[in-house]
Amino acid sequence: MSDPEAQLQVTYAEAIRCALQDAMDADPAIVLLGQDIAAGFPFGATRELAARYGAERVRDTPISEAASMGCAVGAAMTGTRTVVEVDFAGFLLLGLDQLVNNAAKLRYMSGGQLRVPLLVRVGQGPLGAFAAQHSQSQHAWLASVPGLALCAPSDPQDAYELLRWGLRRQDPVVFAEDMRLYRARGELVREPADSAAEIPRARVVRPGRDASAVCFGFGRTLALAAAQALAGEGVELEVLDLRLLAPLDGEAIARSARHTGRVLCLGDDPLLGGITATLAATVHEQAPGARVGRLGARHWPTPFGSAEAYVYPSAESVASAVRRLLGAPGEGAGEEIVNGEFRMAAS
Amino acid sequence: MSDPEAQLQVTYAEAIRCALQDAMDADPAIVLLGQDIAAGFPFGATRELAARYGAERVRDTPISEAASMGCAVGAAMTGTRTVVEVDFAGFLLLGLDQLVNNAAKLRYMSGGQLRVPLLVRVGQGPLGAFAAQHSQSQHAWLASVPGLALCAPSDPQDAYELLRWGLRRQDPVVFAEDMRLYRARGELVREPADSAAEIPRARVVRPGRDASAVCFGFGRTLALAAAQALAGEGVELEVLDLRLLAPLDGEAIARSARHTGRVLCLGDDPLLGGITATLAATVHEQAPGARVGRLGARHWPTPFGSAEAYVYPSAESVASAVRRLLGAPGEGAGEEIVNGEFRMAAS
Amino acid sequence: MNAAPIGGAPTPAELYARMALIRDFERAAYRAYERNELQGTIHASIGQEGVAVGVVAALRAADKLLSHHRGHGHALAKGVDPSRLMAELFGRVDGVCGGKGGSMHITDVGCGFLGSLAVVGSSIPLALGVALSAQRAGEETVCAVFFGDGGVGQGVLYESMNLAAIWRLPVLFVCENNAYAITTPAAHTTAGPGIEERARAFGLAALRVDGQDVEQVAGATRTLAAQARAGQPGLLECLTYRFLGHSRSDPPHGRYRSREEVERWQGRDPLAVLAAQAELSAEACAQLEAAAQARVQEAVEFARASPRPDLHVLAQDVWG
Amino acid sequence: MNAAPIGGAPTPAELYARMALIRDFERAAYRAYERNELQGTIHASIGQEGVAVGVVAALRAADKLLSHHRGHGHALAKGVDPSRLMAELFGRVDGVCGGKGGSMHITDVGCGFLGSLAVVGSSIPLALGVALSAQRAGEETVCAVFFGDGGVGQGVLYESMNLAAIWRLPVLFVCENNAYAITTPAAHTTAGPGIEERARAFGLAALRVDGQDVEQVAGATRTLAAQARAGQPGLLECLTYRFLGHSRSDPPHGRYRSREEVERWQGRDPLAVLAAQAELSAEACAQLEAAAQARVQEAVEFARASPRPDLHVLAQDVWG
Ligand SMILES: Cc1ncc(C[n+]2csc(CCOP(=O)(O)OP(=O)(O)O)c2C)c(N)n1
Ligand SMILES: Cc1ncc(C[n+]2csc(CCOP(=O)(O)OP(=O)(O)O)c2C)c(N)n1
Ligand SMILES: [Mg+2]
Ligand SMILES: [Mg+2]
Repeated sequence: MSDPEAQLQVTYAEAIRCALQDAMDADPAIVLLGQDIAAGFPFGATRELAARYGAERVRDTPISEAASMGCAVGAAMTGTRTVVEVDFAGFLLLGLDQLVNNAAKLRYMSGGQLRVPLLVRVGQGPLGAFAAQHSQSQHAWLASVPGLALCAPSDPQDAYELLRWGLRRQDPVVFAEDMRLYRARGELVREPADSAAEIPRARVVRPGRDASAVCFGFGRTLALAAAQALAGEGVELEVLDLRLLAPLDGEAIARSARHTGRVLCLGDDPLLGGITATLAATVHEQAPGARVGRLGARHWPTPFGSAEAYVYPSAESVASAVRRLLGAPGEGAGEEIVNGEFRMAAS
Repeated sequence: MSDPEAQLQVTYAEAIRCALQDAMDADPAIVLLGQDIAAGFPFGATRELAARYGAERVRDTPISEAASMGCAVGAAMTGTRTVVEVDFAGFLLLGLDQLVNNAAKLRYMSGGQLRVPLLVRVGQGPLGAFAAQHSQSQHAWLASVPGLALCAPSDPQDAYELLRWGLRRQDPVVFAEDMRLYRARGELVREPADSAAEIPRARVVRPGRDASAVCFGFGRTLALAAAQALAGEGVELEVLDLRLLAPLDGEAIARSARHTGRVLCLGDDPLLGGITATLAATVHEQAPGARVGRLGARHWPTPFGSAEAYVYPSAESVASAVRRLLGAPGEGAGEEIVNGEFRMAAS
Repeated sequence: MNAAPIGGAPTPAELYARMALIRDFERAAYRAYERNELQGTIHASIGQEGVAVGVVAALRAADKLLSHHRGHGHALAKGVDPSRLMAELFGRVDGVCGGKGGSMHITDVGCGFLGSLAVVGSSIPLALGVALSAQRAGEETVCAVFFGDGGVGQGVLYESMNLAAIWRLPVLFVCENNAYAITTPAAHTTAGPGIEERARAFGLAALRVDGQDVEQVAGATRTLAAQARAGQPGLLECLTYRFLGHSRSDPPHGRYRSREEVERWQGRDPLAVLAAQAELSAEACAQLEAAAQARVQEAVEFARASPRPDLHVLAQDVWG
Repeated sequence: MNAAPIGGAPTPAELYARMALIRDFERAAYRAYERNELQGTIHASIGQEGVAVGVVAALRAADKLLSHHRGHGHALAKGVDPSRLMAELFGRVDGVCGGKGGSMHITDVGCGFLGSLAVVGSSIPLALGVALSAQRAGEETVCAVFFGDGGVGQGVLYESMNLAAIWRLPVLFVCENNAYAITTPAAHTTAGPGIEERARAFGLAALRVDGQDVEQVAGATRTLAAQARAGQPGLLECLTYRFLGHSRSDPPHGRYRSREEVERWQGRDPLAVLAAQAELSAEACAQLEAAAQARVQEAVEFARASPRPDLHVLAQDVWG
């Protein structure tokens, strides 16, 4: 694509905007719904799109999450490919009946007559001192809903590619944007609109031989930082970026697990009921004998202020967790993990 | 308690009614909210309570799940212990913002000033040909919410005891009623109102040496039926009834796993993101070396009619899963599992 | 209240025939239920046929419909094939949804019946999107969505009225007020001057009609549908009554309604009301009823003969 | 519109002092924010002080309050200690919530400020339950809940109005209509004759007042609170304006409001309006403002001096 912006340093939020723009140029059936999206508030992911496509395609809604989501479902099932923006995970709950009971099930219940090409962009994780109602991750919740695909992009290029994929899919996609990444910068190559439609696979974003970090979203940033620190200690951490959580690329997880024999499953929801449990079970089932650890959120509502750092994993806690996985089986608790909660299966 | 009903055969629904009645007799601050609860529609769990306590304490609501749940939260935080009835899991989504963003978080966010003694009774699982919107299980979802306790009673006595416990707790409880059990009968001993308030522990409801079934709700019925069938083959299956999923009794799981070395984790939500993943991870983390299997729901919306039997585990599929766990590690796929989805970690 | 005759539209005999078809279809489904040929639950619309038939009679074939748990009548009125509808209730592979949806989840895209859904209020906002697609495509179609007096309790209804009004969407909200939500009288759960007045407060055009009078329903629908096509969405409240219990688990008359009340309403049977109004002879009516019964009998046999979906069919429509 | 004098209630000087306290508190918080002493975000209520102070002035000490994301003013008006409120904004352990709630989640049970919550509309139904507890206890207290014109988009508001009306709950719904939800004009998202009319359609008593006139707000509140105590819940719509941007991430005047519009409203500053109406001298006003500034300065120092909650405190209030 001979677009001037064809290759440049952009933020995650800008990459999302680029993907929306390229998709909207390619597909006039795409309509965006959300609050203050014409102004691009608060993260800029829709900035300038209203000027470019008009109020007919970039539609500011009232603060009516349920009706907006339901409207998007009805539009999607009648030929209007709809993108709904929900700024924070907590607000998604207001549209969840529409998403789970309708969008995810209509194709199945109608015996395939209805398809619902709806894509829901929703912020996940903490943003930095927004406290409990604005800080939560719902990855396991959403992945467990039959009928939904769940994307969890980890950098600008990944966000662009997954969003373009999601906007070619005929069934509903939840696009989980990690709020800690909105300002993260990276190269962006804008792909032609006619790219393949196969389900994107997980990617090894850093090869390693000693242990694997299975991650997604902001977890990739943490894992790469930890890998760098560990490299200084002679430890080669492989970083597997899942990209999608539903469907889950179990083969890629098993491949990396067999290669390193030590796997850290990294997530942002609590260990009880959270996505790290599914990742760990997948390793145990598909790569028997690997030693597996889970690092996720503390089982707390997110406190206000810098205290939120206790709840979610950090690069330090990822590195510590990997060291624990590398320790001799019998070995004591090892170094304490302050950011997030860690458990290990000392097989 | 010298109540004439002190010990008799009752259904699960009647046991719930007995617990509500004994709790309401003991605690005048308890109020019930729900649709058609005065008439006891549809499962009879509140039948006769309106006649006994009046419309002030047994309050029929409009079909307004969000406002009803919010009303219950506000009442609970100001001294009215509130019980909300939500007949089917699918409807809970309409009240989820209130349950997750408010009820579960208010104590924490207020620094302990507010307590929310709210108990939400919600039907889970399939009921028999009610199709996708009325048939789903949300155990992992609900267990993963910090601030909520999650009960999943398995028979009339258990329902009675857990409900009495939940109605003494100062924080929110989700009481997950397995709809397949409403008509199940069992003995009921009504305990005195002043019973202990400690968190109920898991129970070994059938001892065994060869394998363990870690289960809850209707899963206990399936596991006991499978245990009986397996006993005929000389296999002694231990059945551990978890009773609560949040908090989770990891010690009891580890104890049974160490004892038998073979563990089937049984649930009703999909293997991707579902509760069986957390149960399996718990076994791997706390009882290294055990062989672990997961039997949960197929990753489908629930089809209408008898076809729903393909989605959820049955006594047969539990027995088959246990046989697979007992097979030699190398051994091939073994017998096919039709009801539900099964995966095994052949450690 | 507008009771204009529906010139150009179906004749009284045709309206009677459609109501008779719904009546007999519901009866047959109930009987199949009692014979355990049907699983789960069903919600019959006997007594409310005038609403379904009246609304659809005033709409165009290209217009779209959405409905709720009590949707068989709406589907039949819109033209869903009775045999394939019955097969769906039976959970058979020749059902409109391949037997995967069942009584509470009926869809037949081919005839513009986009779906009946089981979560009260949940189908309402879908109408906005259906209307938005039509508006964008420059089509002149209206999307009508049926819900009950119980649906009036759901906040999403008001969010949806508001959105329809600000976006000038061609939506017709049809409140089928049969006075009860299961056992709960609407009067006990609905504050203020009424549903019609609520709709006006959200910028909709609104009318209240006698739902037992199919021609009155059709007339009011025509008025509101014309406004909706012009960008002024509306709400039609139809006062009606269900002659049977809420569902199989509710005794035919229920404990919450007096025999007098039920009998008073049965005296306002929409078929009888039309026959009297349009002076249809007893013979004519009997013939139309016999034709309906024959069609329904054929539907039941079709359903019985159809197999249940197999594992292969059931595994479809999830991924890929 | 009811502008009865508020005899027996706070004097104009007292009202002025309270508004001045809120004004300076918000300014100080903003400054602390710009110095990076505050984390996350804050929503200042500068320009809207008349609503918070007017409503609370007409309520009783035992009455309860609930609020939303823009709640500092409501908390201060209800009597929350400025030092402990500022410490909460600073995320310190001496904050009203131990530093765990922050600006958008303020609770001070001791003075009847039951909580400001961050999910738009979400605090509204809590008022029903608070009122239900009071009703059951035979107390005569009212629960007032503040929300914005944006909150009017949430269906739960209408569900809540309806429930309050059918259960005759002592609730006062206070819509603080500052004409914008972030960048979105209320006029673009609200269909029909208006919020006051919507409330009536749900069986509430309703009044609309000039929110820049604290005495008018107090008078209307007294009228509606009295009815609420008698079992007739009501809604008060206050027309007001925020003088600053929506939050830290929104420039002081925003791009979506014209300078003229902002300046026109700044000309209706609630402090100036009261001073003129009540003929408060410039000296008197200056003194009251100086006192407020001193109190706020003390609050900032208190907040700065307080430590952050440690791991032990943070782990509390989850289980047990
Ligand atoms: C959100 C939700 N809550 C509760 C139910 C259970 N339920 C099924 S039908 C019904 C009553 C509906 O009454 P109404 O809307 O008046 O329709 P009618 O049955 O009278 O035709 C209820 C409460 C549901 N299906 N969805
Ligand atoms: C359910 C929900 N959706 C969106 C948001 C994001 N948000 C925060 S404040 C706000 C605007 C609220 O406007 P209004 O109710 O008028 O209050 P104001 O900010 O004008 O005081 C929005 C959309 C939210 N907090 N909750
Ligand atoms: Mg009804
Ligand atoms: Mg506003």
